[in-house]
Amino acid sequence: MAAVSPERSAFSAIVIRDLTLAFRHRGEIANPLIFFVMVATLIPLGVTPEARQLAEIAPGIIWVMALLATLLSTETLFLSDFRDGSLEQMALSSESLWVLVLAKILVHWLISGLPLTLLSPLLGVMLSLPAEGFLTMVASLALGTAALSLIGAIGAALTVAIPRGGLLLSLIVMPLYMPVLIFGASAVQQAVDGMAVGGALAVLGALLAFSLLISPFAAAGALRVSLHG
Amino acid sequence: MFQFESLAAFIAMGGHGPYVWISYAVTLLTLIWLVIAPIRGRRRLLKNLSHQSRSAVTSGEERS
Amino acid sequence: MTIRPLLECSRLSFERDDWPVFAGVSFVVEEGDILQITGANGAGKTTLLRMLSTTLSPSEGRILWQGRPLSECLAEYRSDCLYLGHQPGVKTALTPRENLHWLLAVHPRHADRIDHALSQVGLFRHADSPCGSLSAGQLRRVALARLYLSEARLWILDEPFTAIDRAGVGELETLMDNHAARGGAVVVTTHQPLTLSPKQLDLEPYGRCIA
Amino acid sequence: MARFPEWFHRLGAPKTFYSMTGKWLPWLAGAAAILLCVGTVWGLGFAPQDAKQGNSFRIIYIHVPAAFLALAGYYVMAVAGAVGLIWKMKLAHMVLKAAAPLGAALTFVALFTGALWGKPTWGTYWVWDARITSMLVLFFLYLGVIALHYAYSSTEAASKASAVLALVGTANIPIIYKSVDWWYTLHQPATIKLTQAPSMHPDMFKPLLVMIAGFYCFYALVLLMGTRTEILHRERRTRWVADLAKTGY
Repeated sequence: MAAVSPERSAFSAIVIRDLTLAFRHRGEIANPLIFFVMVATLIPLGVTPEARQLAEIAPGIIWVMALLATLLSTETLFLSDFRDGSLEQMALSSESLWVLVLAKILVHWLISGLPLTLLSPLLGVMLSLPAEGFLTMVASLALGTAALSLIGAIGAALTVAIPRGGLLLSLIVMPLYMPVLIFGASAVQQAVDGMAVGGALAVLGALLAFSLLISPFAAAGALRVSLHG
Repeated sequence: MFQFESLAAFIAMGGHGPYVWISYAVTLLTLIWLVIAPIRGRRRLLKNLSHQSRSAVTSGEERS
Repeated sequence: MTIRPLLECSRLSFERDDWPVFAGVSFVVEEGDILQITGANGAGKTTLLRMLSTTLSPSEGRILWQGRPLSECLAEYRSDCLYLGHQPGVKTALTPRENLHWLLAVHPRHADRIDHALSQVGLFRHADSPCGSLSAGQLRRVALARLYLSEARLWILDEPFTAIDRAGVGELETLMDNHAARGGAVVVTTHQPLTLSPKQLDLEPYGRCIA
Repeated sequence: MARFPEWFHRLGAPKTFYSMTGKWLPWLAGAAAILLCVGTVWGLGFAPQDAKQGNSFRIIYIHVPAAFLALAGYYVMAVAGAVGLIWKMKLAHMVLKAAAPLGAALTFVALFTGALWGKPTWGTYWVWDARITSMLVLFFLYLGVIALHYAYSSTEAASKASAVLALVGTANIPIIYKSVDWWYTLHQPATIKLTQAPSMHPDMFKPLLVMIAGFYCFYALVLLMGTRTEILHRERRTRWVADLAKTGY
């Protein structure tokens, strides 16, 4: 029996597995998006429907809503794998766990962060965001939601073994989200004010690189702790 | 040398008295609570342990 | 040169919240061995198996894989051992074939003959229906199908017979026997009497003794 | 394993740590009491008034040391977590468990005194000043570690998980502080930053140093006391703790 290891690497296998899983529960992909749009309609109801005032707060509001929507979908990142034992099988693979965790984070971004980014122009129109801001908003959200997914994975890994760990997850992850929010929202605000956005987007990219560097390892370590617990 | 003419002036602190004194009071209370908490915890633990060991001795199940 | 035993465990002990589950457990697993871990519920059988699978790290004691401590050859050890725990480790939304695909990719030392394995465990007809529609026994069989594919020498099976019918138990026993005959080793816990008289390790005497 | 001086391992054993540090406590308590009393009296009574802020600046003598210790305390927690994770030293996890509430309390003190100081200076209790906002985020980081520690049922997993979070938090603190500063200058470039030591008159500065030293001694004192209580809790089944209970020492 020749030990033929399948040509696909573990990384791509987990990506394909999670994508198939996501599309088997297609409804779940829509949840963060519906939340994103719905919660954005609260602002005109709660604050002001008046376009000029909305335009002033639109960059920040859209970014905060994107952050909350990503947070909403982060909780289930490892939950189903933890419950049915497949996380344990992944942890026992000879492939290092952080590679598999990175694969899961990538899929989580593809099914939550990316759709949010593509949907954000709709919110830009609804909250009367000035035209100059749209391109920068999409760019900042693309970079930002990836960083948010990475950081959120650490919180998800730490709270996966805790019953009703969702609230604790946001308590842990929110402070780590703040730098991304600060630079993301101000990039859009600067674009709206006609200033150069290169700086803020560059820092956002740096934050993404930094979280790409530490999150998979921290999350893998946290998962081993949760499995051990 | 002492910055205030009288004790009353010291208390009033040129109008900022309440803010200064409340801050110092809250800080003092917090520091005291921080010192008391471990002492109370330790005493409660040692009390439980002595209860357990006494009851263990009486019930004959000696725990090494 | 003397053949080093596959697995040497010396003075393993485990504490959960400073309460000792067991202490001072030492045993050796050689090639061709089938070791059955026995003991009442709570004696720490699953704990010991999860320790062997590297999910749990022992509070004290050492595990050697072919003479080398686990911490030095972790990846190699993990690729050479197959752990089946209480949970089947199978995604209910995927079909048995898809599940085995990703499990093969995650544990590369596998022969890529999924259909053969599925037919061996009698699931070939359900190969493309989602696992959610399968019974607990069938789910367990999807996990057991990996035993037909695995090239790993050490099998660690935690209660593999649960929810398996009489015929399945017989098949599994012969499978373990062949694996041991081919120079592999099996560490198993089960409450069912085994026909193939394995070596026994009773955890009772090691448990509940206060360090 | 990395080679360590022998005393590090000896100190690592909870029992020896307990007895060794027992001797230090009275000295630390004495030093902290003296320094804090001297510093307070000096700061409140004898330090000159600030030209602009009048007497409300005297709050600096508790705000700055508390803010100092709050930040330093987080790093102490992270180092303890790292030692606990890497060298699997149970004592280090106990230090982390004792350091978390202590750091959170000091951050609360810094926030409370900062808010009270803001009232006479800016007319409102809460100002989104860069330093105060970073302090608030630090407070959330502390609460995250404490909440995570109590969420786990098994203490071992709890200490490892909170150690991981403390380490991740530490890696993010400089980023958070810098981004909050950048955000602050973006929105309010002009106004002065609270607690920036505005070229303080030496007489104002000396009591501050005394207070900072006092707070450090106090921090060490409470950390040791907390750790020792935690040791008793974790080692409650051992003989030496049982004897301790009997003698009631």
